[in-house]
Amino acid sequence: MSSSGIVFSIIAICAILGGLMMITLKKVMHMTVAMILTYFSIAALYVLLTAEFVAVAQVLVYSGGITILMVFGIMLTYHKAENRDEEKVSSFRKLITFLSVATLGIVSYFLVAPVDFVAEEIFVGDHTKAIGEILYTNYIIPFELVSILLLVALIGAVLLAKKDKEEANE
Amino acid sequence: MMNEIMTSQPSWLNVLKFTGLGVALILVVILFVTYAILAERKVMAFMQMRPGPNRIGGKLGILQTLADVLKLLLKENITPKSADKLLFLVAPVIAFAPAFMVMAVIPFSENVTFANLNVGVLYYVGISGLSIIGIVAAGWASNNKYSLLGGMRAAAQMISYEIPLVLSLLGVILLTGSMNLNDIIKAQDNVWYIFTQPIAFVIFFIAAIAELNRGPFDLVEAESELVGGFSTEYTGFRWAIFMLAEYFYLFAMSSLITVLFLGGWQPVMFLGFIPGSVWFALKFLFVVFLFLWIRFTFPRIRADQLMELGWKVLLPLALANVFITAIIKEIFFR
Amino acid sequence: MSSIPASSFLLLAIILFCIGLYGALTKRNTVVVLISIELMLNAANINLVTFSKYGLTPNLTGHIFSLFVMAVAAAEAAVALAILIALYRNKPTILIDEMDDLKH
Amino acid sequence: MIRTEEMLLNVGPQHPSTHGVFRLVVKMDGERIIEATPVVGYLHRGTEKIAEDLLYTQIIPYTDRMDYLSAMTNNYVYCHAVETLMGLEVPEKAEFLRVISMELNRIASHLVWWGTNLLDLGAFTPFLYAFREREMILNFLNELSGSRLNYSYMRIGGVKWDAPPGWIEKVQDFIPYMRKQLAGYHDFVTGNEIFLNRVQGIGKYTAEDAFNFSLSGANLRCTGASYDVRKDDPYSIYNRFEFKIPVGENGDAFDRYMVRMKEIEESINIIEQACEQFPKEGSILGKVPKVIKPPAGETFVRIESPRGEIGCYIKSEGKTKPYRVKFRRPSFHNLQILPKLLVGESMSNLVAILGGIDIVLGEVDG
Repeated sequence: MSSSGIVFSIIAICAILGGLMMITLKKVMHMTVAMILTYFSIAALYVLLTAEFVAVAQVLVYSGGITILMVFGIMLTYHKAENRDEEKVSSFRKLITFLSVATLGIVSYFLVAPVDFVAEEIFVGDHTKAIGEILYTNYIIPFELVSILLLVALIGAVLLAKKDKEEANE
Repeated sequence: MMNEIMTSQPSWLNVLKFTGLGVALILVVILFVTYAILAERKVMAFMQMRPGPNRIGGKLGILQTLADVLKLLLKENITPKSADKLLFLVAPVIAFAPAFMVMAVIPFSENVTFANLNVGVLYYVGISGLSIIGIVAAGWASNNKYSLLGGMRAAAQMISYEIPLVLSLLGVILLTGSMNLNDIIKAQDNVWYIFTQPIAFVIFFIAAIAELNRGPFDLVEAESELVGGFSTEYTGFRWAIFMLAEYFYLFAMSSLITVLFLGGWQPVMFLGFIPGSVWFALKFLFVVFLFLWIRFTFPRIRADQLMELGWKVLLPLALANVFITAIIKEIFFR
Repeated sequence: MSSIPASSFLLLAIILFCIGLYGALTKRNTVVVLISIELMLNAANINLVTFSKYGLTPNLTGHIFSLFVMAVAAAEAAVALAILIALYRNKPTILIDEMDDLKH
Repeated sequence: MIRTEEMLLNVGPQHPSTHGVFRLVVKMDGERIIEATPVVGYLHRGTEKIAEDLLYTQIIPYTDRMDYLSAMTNNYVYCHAVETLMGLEVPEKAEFLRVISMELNRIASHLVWWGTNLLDLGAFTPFLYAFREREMILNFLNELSGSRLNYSYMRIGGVKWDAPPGWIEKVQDFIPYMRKQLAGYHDFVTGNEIFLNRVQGIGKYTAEDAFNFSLSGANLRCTGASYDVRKDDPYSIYNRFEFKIPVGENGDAFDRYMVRMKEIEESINIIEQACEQFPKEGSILGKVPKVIKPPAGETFVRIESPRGEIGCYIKSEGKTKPYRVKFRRPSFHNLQILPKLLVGESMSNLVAILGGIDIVLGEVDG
């Protein structure tokens, strides 16, 4: 096994471990911390796929995102018995869900297993620059649309979360 | 270096080589941290007209920090009874690990760069944001109300300051046309970015102080308000790890400012015969001194004012800076 | 580099996607459900990036699409959290199956 | 604002910013304070009760320990009360020494307040600057009374010691130095943008509120009400000196800060005049009987301490021990407005407001 193979195995194990911990742990805070492992492993995976910019963007977006989720987890569940939510989901439902998800996984495995493309050096040089150039030429319209989407989401989120008038008067 | 690891065959020699380099860097940084703490105390003492540490290691207190570290190592590691034990243990690690990871991309001289990433700047910003998770986790896991408030403040502060920080960098990146830190230094051959991007420098510096959680933005610890903030319940070496992370970031952030705005290892004109690493060290120490100076001069800002400053002043300024830089570059430097 | 087969990346993506799906279906805490959905999107991203290096016509489009996915995920999370706050104000719960009232 | 769970936070009795063992139970929603309840009494020593079982002269050291930052004024108010009760005449020289020492003490007290208040606001350095000047004043008072903090310098009918040779000259030399340093303080702190943001508009109340809560000292004068016992009900020899009563306008923490800073200036003016007029000759103790036994009756006197109007009530039944001693302790009264000020403020403002009120726990708890 080459060194990249070893690195891949470690990363994959970390990612899966984080995911499994996310499902099994009880407290929201623990889950979010477990997810850091997964998100970070995925970023490492991108580096392995020579997608440094995507990897860094992943870390940048999710380090902020996780922090926010943590804050929400604390704000909305602090002091409450967090494992209350586990009891109510019946183990039957869990089993059914697990079986169907597992089936999906196995089916897709057989779809994916024969895939055997060869990795090619898609671009020699500065990936980041190339991504920027493509974004501003071929994909300029989707790019602008995404920025509008983000702006709309921002405004919408602010409006939704804003204090109600009567509540402010209270 | 990154690609070297990827392509090289796995061998014990390689493992040794890379581990050795990592250990060497960590030793250099720890040496810096030891003396940064001493320097901080000495500078503070000088500004406050007192002698400062002067008992251990002669009149200058050269061994003071070592003694302090020894003391912290010998102290009991107390875990509060109602704390979340696992997260309480893990949080210092989450806070510390990124502090060391960011060192990898910083070019300390012409030849010494550990990873010549083409997204160096973004790498730094992204990774350093991870530390906040450790701080929030520590605040929550301590099960102390002051810690919790400190952790929440950390999250709010990070969100308000990350954005102006990144946006102020855009001006520099625009002028360089690269996010590679080595390229950024090379682009400052003639004139440093502090002169061509003064607004970006000011925004970056303010946001950097907030990012470092140092005075006047040390709301996360705010000992007069929140006792010790997120680290209230931490003792002994776990607390030391948090402090270590803080000073690692001081090192990294000062290096980054040196690289981005002060020309890194580029010499001042006519003085090219002095090696680049010396220039880097000089500029770097100046930036560290600035951080210390500001810390001892200003009172602490209030949490809501801090966010107001971040969102209402720094963010629009940073956006305007990007806009103006883009226009100027388009017109004059095409 | 080429020693890792493309299928191993895809397999990892499948596993993560399944974990995310399972979490989204069984968890009741809205914050956790959100995390699970993000995990599924991430799994899709792995595929996109993988195929931009492997495949018949490898190019940077995969990178670009994964960036778009991230932006959309961020927007989604922001709106979801805002809705969560709005709901929480009416009814102090973050359990997703207790939020089934159309009107408070 | 999301209605998250309210949090009950005990600020103190061990907290860096409560200036002693003061406890504040605050109910918080996030960082916003919904309700604040001060809990006092951790430092209660029963001074007034103890005084009932002591000879009149023995009570003086107990008054030092009340407001330990300005022991001179405490000494004075007690001695003044006994003197009024007995109708004693105090020699001029003693009065001059009393005024100089009290005003020096006022400056020292305000310097401690200045340093600690800024320490609360997160500025560490001013604290050490303030203590440099305070150290000099403490040295003066040490030379005068033999003690640095709990002076017990005043005696019924006069003072304990005469000024040592050259002492008045040393104090006179100190005056220009202190003026220079004060200007430096203003350069260093008062114009600082962050500082202004932290204190302007914080903890605001009107003169009416202040009167209703019976606030006094800088806490009252910051609202614009000009009331100072030294002017309005002159005691000792204050009517011989020219000084102004600084007042504020808005009644916020910044005005309290400015009023105190200006008071330091006025104290310097008083000391300057007192040193010039200082009589070279004369006794320092009036004609005091060997056994102090005030005639039956009661009296109440009040003076201006650094923290406000400090009063002393004594009821005598003609014995060697008082029947009842009661102090009106300004810190205790000033503290009463705190719960009203804190509602709706953040944790950061809590320390700014508490620091701005300038309480001394020894005095609050008696």
